[in-house]
Amino acid sequence: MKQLIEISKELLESRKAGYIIGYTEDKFHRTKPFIAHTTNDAEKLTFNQKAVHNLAVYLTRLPKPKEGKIGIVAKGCDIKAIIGLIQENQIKRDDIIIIGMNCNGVVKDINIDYNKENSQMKCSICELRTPKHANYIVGALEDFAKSELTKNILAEFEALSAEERWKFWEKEFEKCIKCYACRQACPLCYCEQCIVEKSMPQWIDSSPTTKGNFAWNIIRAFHLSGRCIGCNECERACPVNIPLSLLNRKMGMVAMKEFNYRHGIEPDQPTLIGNYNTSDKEDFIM
Amino acid sequence: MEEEKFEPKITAFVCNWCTYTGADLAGTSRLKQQTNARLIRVPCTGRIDPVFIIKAFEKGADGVLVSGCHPGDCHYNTGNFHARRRWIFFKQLLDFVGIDSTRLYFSWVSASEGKKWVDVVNNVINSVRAKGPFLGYKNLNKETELPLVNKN
Amino acid sequence: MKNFVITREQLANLASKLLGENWTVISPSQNGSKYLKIKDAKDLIIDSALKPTDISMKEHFFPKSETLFFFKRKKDDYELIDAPGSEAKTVIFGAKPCDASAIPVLSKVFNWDYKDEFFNKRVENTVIIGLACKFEDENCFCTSVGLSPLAENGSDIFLIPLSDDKYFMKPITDKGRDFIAANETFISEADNISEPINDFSTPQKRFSTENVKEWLDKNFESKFWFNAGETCIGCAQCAYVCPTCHCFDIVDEDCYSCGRRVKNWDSCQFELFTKHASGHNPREIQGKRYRQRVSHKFKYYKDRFDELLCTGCGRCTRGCPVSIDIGLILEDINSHFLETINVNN
Amino acid sequence: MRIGVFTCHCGENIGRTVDCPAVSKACADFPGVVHSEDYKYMCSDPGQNLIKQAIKEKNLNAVVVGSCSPHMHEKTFRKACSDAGINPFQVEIANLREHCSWIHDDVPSATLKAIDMMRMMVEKVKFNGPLTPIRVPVTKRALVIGGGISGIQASLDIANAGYEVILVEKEPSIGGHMSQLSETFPTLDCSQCILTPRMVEVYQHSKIKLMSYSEVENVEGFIGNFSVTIRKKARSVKDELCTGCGLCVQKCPIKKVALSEFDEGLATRPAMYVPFPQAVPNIPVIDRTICTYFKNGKCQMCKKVCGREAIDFEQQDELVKEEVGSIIIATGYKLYTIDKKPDDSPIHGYGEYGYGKYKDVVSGLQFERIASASGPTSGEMLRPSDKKVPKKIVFIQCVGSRDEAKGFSYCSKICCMYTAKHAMLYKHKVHDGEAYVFYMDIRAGGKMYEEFVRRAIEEDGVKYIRGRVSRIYQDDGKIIVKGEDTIAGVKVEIDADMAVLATAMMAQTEAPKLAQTLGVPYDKYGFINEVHPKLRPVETSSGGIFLAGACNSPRDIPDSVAMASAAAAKALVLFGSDMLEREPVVAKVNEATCAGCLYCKKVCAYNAVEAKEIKDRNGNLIKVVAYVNSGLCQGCGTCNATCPSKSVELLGFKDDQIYAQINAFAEV
Repeated sequence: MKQLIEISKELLESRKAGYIIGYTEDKFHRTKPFIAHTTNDAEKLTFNQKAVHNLAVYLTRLPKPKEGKIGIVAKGCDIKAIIGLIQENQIKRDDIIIIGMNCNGVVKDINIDYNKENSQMKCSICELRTPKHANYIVGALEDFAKSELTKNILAEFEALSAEERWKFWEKEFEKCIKCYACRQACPLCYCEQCIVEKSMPQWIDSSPTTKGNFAWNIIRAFHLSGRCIGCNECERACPVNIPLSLLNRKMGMVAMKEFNYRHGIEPDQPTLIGNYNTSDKEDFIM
Repeated sequence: MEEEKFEPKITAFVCNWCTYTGADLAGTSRLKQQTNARLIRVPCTGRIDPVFIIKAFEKGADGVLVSGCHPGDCHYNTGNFHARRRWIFFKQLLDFVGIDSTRLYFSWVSASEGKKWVDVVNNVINSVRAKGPFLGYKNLNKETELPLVNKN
Repeated sequence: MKNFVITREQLANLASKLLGENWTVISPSQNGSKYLKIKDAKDLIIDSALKPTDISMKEHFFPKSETLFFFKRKKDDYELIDAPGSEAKTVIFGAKPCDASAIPVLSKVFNWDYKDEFFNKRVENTVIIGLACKFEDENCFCTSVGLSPLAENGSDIFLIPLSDDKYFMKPITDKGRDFIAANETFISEADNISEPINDFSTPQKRFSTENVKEWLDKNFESKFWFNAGETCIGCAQCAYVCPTCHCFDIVDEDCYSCGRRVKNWDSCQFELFTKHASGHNPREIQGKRYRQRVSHKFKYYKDRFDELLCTGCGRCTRGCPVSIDIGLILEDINSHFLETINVNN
Repeated sequence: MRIGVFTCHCGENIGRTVDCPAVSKACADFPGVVHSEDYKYMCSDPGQNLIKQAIKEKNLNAVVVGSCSPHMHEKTFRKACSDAGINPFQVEIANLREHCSWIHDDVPSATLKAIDMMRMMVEKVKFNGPLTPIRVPVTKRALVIGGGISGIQASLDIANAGYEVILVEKEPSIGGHMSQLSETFPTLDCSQCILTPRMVEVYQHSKIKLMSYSEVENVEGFIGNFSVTIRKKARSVKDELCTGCGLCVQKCPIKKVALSEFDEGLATRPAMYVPFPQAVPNIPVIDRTICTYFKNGKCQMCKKVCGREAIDFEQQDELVKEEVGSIIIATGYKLYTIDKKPDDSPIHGYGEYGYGKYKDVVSGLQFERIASASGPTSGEMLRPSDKKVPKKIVFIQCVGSRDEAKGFSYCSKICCMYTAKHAMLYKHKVHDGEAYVFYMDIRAGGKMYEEFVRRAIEEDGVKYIRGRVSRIYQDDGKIIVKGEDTIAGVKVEIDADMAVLATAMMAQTEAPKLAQTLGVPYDKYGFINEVHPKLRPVETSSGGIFLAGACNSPRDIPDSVAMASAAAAKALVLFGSDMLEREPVVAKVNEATCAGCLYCKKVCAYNAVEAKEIKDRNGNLIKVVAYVNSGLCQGCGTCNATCPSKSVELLGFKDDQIYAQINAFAEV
């Protein structure tokens, strides 16, 4: 990680960057997000296969630096979130410095070391191991054990009857405790007032009842339609283990199938929602 | 309660310029239709937010109908194009979570299509009546409902 | 005083008997997610080495959502209707010391200026059978907050595993004694067996809560907080999984003709928690919210109720999506305090 | 909330199938309702008085009327209520007639539905809140784009009414296509003789600011308050100094290089030129692409001979800003490209007609120039190739019109008439000549039009052949026209001296770009759309922007002039009041909660949403939020539905209003 530290030091020393959003390791060898403000902090920066967190979430959460730009350490897949935020006027490309990391896959369960089983599915189909749109590219690409996509969970799930799907989600959503960890962990959930916090009118019941949970999870998935960049942080953050990525991946498929669109690929790409095509399908409209 | 024949409750969100006016035309032409639909007038289908539909189901709708101007006829030029794009996502999302999305209907009815409006409304009412009450959502309500004993 | 012994088998039998008598029987779930109402005694899990469930036991006394009352809309006013409280007799098997001990702590706040009848009713109707703990990971620090794997606080009955699937059964409260008396057929008396605590390692203390509190008393404005809370993304899972966090929000859910007033879990980690109608927010940054969390647990609650609002279960750390470790933060505070001492001398 | 509910029987219309007294009684029990009554005709004066009375006596602050469609009487009841002191937007209508009594037979169920409808409206009105109409000032100046006959007419009408007009023309002179015409149908009076006086009048009019050789660059703002940026192209001549003596034009040595646009390429013009003798303004332009000074710094002849030192080689394009309240689009048409398929256009051209290949195959406008006294042949009928008098001439109609495959599906409307005119003009000048016309149908609707065509056939002996021409080719100096007479059912072949193609009218190439700048819709051909083809033919969907002439669809002179006057009248209506009043049903942003994702901006069809910077008192940027310009907002609410945080809401259809309706619908 020498290179990462050197670059970060230089950026902080020259005040090109006010701070750098990166990863560090604590004394229990947990890899966790870390904000480096000083060159001493920079010494603590690291990157490894447990650097699963999508740090783009901090771009809209942290106060802007007094001086200099925001430096951010990012995997290729995380950069999609950064580009997405640019597409949605949340940040300007010129206000950030992206230190892109060549990525050799990250873990699913952060408490266990990386192995074939404990790896994110997105990694086995990753096209961005070498990041795009980065100011720097750090680290070396190495072969890594990919989890086999033995089965297409999405397809399997859709094979179920509507009845069975309803039962499935009823059971899952019943668990939801409305802690909103999914929202807070999501780099694209940057609203200053989430619709569930709007009480006049209360479109979505704030009570964690199954009904309110249905509304919350459906509308959240809808608001992320054509916007989710598939980092899976929502699912990882969920304390009651609701398989949220199923919903988001389904919406991602729709965006791909119907509109051949993926969010966060190019900064100047017109967003999916907010634009239209006169030939959008309407076979479902009477 | 169970004895009496089931009459579906239908909420219809319609745009002011095409469908609402088309429904007016159905009226002036005295075209008869069933009484189950309740219209909510909005300026444009572009104004219709999927949370309306979710909320309607929560509040006991057995079916929801959304209707507006034909593509290209939108009084506001593009409102219905943006709406249509949202619906493509929303309908498939409901399907995915197992909400019977066949209880959610979409149609284009212009100001001149009074007849079409009547047919659409009757179709929706008939097919929802055939499906029966939307138990899926109604059961969710039990959690938060006033215990029946004190209901009346 | 009398002591008792019960076998694993008898525990199961006891459970199924209670189920037969329409008791609500609760035990940690197979998948370790939460304390679950079981329908069948075979789902009963008694295991000292069990990792603390993802969510604490508190939801069975202080549910995530609870109707306070219903109301019916009249032409010019509302008619209020009491919500049916839970009368069910309840027993919880295999409660971790760090879960059981949270209940008396919570009772303090729920019986402070206002007596929360919902909470009290549930406590009154519930027999908590605690179980000595053999689990330890880097997130645990029960010993640092005055508890231990053998802490009996909050339990009505406490189980300590003996060899060959037997459990040393220790009545703690009168409720516990009555429960044992009512179910003695499953339990054999065991006079003067010495408590087999020897094979329980006690994790070493990581910090002194006295030091922590003293530091907190003086360092409200310390910039320490802004680093401590800097990477917190303000998801409140810590508060929601915590056995002692008890903030709640009260909302009215209105239908046209009737509605209800509901009490829902809430958390000081949300920006909205302290946001004024004016838009002003006294805790405008996450650091201040995180300070609130720590201070409430180790200072305010201590000041008001002479209790710590933490049982060292380590859930908040285990579940934190950005791995913020409250244990480490308390260690830091502790050492900061020691530094200041050294400076002073 | 003190709500009054009024149920109208509409005579028998509602009363027959809805038990109005029962409805009225049920409404009386709704929370918030303090007054409920029913009456035979609520819209009648006594009915309205009932409402006013109740408002005063019961001191109501909101009203729900169960009656006919809001499209019928919403305004009536709003007015009545505001007369009685209630904000007109605290009034809601339940459509008990069109949406209930008229479409149902069964009284009990219709009555239940009526009660539901009333309940939903009572709930809605609780959240309406008072709104005040938006008042915007009107800038009483007009911009007219295009200096053809339409633009000239519109400008004169508005100016003569006493209001300032800015007339923008992209060519060096106004006059447009009409100035190129020889005579005009059906009267055969000389086009320039009737046009040039108008052109001069424009030039001399104290209220008209003429900007020739200029183009509209950008348009901002909204009805009553447009701010327009106009590019004044560099003429290389100081117009304030030039007297139009024309010496520079005479002396310009570069005479034969450029083809004259005005003469449709049948003649040449100098590098320093005025399009035609009667040009207005009569100020020359230097064609910098061919002027030797601009090419290699030599010559400067014009500068030497100009006594007024008006020549300015350094002159640059200049951007002029103008504030106007109304805009009239009169950009006219251009001619269909006959010979080839223009890039990315749907038309395929008629290569087989040999246009561009054979000099003696000419377009309609080219023939106008040949026939024109001011034309290259000074009005003598001479064919371009060898300047001989054509003895046999063939006119072909519908070249590009009514032909989906090779041109446009629409009819260009004027070709039947101008072809008849061409044939006549030819016969009048070449008495022994033969004129043939190939046509599909004769479409001569219009005053004296049919008679005109008959005159061509009967008096001037023009031979009309019903059928299409398949091919034109040259054979020793002859133009051979192969076609078919579909009436006689025989193939025909004419060895003519000349062929004239009645080419279709099409939209100006830049029309779509201009339409986008103005934010008005246009059709697939590039013609700018009217709001309603019958009832609002000169208005665009953007308030304050009107249409005149062929920019909207093919039109002849009388139609264009009429339309221009109509558009002028629309603009004058606007100028009739100092303030504009608009319904306050517009979107409003909650800046406190807006996160500035600007999806609302993306979905707005009216460019009504802008990004707005919020700064602290030291001027540091706090955040960027959306801002809705209520002058531009038309109130569709698409932004409201798109906004994930509901930080922008449509007044009159706010979320809480709709929520209340949904909440109330499912009862009983």
